[in-house]
Amino acid sequence: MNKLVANATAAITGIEDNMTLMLGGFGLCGIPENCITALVEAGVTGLTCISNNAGVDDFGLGLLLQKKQIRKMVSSYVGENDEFERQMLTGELEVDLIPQGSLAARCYAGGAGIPAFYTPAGYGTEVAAGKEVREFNGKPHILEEALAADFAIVKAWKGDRFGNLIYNGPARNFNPAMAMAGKITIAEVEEIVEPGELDPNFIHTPGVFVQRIFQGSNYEKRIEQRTVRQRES
Amino acid sequence: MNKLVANATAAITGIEDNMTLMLGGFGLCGIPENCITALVEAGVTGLTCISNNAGVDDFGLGLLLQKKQIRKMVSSYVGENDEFERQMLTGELEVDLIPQGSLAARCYAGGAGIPAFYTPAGYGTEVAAGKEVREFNGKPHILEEALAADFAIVKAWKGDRFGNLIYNGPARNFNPAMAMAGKITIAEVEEIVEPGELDPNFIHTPGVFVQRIFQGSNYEKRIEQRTVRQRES
Amino acid sequence: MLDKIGIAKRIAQELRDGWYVNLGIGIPTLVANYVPEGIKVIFQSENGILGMGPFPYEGEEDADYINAGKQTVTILPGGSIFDSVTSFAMIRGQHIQLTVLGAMEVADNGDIANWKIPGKMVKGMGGAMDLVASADNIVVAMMHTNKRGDSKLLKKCTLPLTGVACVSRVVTNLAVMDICPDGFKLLERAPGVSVDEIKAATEGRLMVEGEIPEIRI
Amino acid sequence: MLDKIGIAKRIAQELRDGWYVNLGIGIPTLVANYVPEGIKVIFQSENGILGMGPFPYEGEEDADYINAGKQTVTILPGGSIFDSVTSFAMIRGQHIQLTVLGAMEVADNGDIANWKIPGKMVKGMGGAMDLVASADNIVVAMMHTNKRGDSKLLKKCTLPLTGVACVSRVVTNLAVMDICPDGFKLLERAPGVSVDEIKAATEGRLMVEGEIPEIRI
Repeated sequence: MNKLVANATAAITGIEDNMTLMLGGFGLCGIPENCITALVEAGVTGLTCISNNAGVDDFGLGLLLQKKQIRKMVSSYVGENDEFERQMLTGELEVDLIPQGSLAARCYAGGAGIPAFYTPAGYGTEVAAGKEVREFNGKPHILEEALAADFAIVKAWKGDRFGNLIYNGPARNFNPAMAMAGKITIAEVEEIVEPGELDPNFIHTPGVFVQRIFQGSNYEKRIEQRTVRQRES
Repeated sequence: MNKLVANATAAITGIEDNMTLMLGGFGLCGIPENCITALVEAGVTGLTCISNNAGVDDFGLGLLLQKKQIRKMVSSYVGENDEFERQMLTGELEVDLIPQGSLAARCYAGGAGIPAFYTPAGYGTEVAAGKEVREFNGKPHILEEALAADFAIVKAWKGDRFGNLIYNGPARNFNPAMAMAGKITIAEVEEIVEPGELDPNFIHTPGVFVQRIFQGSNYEKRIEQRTVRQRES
Repeated sequence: MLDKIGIAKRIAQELRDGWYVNLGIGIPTLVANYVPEGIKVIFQSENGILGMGPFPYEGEEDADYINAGKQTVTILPGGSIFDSVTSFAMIRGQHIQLTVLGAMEVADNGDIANWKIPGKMVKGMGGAMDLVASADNIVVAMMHTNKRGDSKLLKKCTLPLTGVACVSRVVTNLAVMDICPDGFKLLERAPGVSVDEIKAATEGRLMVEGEIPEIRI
Repeated sequence: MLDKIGIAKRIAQELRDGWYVNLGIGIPTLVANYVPEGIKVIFQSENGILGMGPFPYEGEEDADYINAGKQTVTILPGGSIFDSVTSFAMIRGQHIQLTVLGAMEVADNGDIANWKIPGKMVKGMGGAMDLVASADNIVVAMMHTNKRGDSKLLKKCTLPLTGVACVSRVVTNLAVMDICPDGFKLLERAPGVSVDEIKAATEGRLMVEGEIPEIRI
């Protein structure tokens, strides 16, 4: 039982053209920086990327967009990215927009063996087009199906070679649900620790969901909106 | 913002005859001992209790069964209880048996605003009677609906007056899902700590799900199957 | 007439002690600055925070600690962090007592449009559709009219909807209105604004009953 | 003929390095004692444990640390604790590579009955229905016949079903069999047991092809 691999290049072995990937993160927070770089280097194309956002022009998934490696984005919000806008308007890039809560729940459902569920989100909007509508407790809901991915790529704070993960702060976001949903799940972490160092009672992602893990390097952790207050003196 | 109440008697205020309760725990592990005792003292009857198990004759929910306070049990496994068996065979007690995973997921769904979901569990068995069957990915699933409760009563290890909770070991079990699903959720804890003492990054049940909390006392924490090994000497 | 801060201050009067509150981007974010004295509310950020605090002191920013607007933030004592699934379980499960968000249009039946303008770059709905579909108590913060002076309070939304019959109350630069079976019900008018001015700026049905008090902020 | 320990030892040969394994109550629990040398498997207990270890030393029992059989247990380094929802997400989501459980009856199409006997006190299905409905790889540990000598490997189950067409392999005191489109396929026979004895004890369709080796444990 050793899921440890050397680096991002080793971790992404088997990711091929036209596959579907899930990538954790919210904005630029909690994104698998090392694996994104390795995917750029590997040059795989035609990817479908399920990710809440699409990065910015020169960071995060924006790096894959620049190289036109992404055929389709499945996201809830894709602003802050000119190249994205350009490719979408020219039709080079297909975009499937999903309400954020439904996106999270559909990833989770994919990992949890729940093929479909009803949610009120999106009822009466274009999101409901073509979807079954059913009333529960007098309120209309729409049927949403689970999402699946060939590979899920998540970023955690610490992890061990059994694949157990903990996340730091809101960098957790979509990572735990996506970790559950990948046929193969790759975790990059800031620090690899020995099995037993993580308290079993406080593990965010149990190792069963993770197939490969490595310690990343050179995390930039870019901040999109640096907002601060002044110290009262 | 102060959800702290004095004790179990104060915590169960408003629980009336014929209400539906969810009670956390697996076997006798992680059950709300103090609140069960208070319910016995309060003498409320006609209760529907959603709980994975039904206690033993003289502990846990068995105490409520002895006093005939329970009209219906919704559980996955109800062995180890002679009084339960007697009441069930005479028809005094109604029993709804639900696969354990579906029970957990239905409680969670109730708390998460998911009115219904599809699961493969129980397809082709009597559990599926009267339920919609639908194929997803070539496999039949049945539609299960969310469970709701007037009150959820959970047992945690530590908590603060904002209602944040952490559990100890597998005493966690059904407690987090049920905490989400109560119209009013009562948490009894072994230790009340100050807000901020629990690391925000490692809270099992965020306070938003809890309306009342108190520090319990005299926990017996009975063990059903004391299994040990001998030290090699 | 209220400015953006005035709108935020008026909405802050809706807050009640012990409430969990989700504030959208824009004017709603400002509401956090005007919580009434003696009241404690807990702010939720849908990327996974309860107990969101102020911006960090300069030099203490942490890239892992951002809010749903991608701004660096802090967590208050008693706060908690959770994943996106749990965050929207809170929202969908109606555990949040107040949701404040902006809108491009609101219809007099409570429909809201705030995510998409046909022909323009669509950035996505983010968490807005989940919020409006589930929240019990939705207050919209918006300007009463657009830059051309056209009403944004309509009989029927012209833009693609975010949610249906979901808005409880609207606070604009001109007025406070509830959504009722018969349309917008005028509750309060902005200082110096007449009922006739509000009528003129409202395309949807507007019910005016009795004396309409001025907003006090 | 195998005894219960023999059945457990044979099933232990199914284990592969790195597998996550859920063991039911009874004979399946014994499998944990015979994990082959050089192989590391992680045991899941559906009440919320990965990395379940041996029973605690006397005096170190902790009421909060029990397994699905309500026995006091320990957690190994690298293990983790989670709630019931997550536990069954693992099971339903097919993250567990091997499930071993007991049965009252198995049919030659893979149906299994192991939770209810009409007329007797029904204790409930616990997690068995979730396990059998989702697991890819289900090995059943059971006696080939009941106390009266009647076969428990049937054309069709007579008891209420736990799951439909789900069993992969059956290991009994007499034989190892796979479930195939044409029924039970005999793979191995217990030491000292003839193919004819197995045929006589099997009511369901039994396929016997070529030489049938003896079980080695």
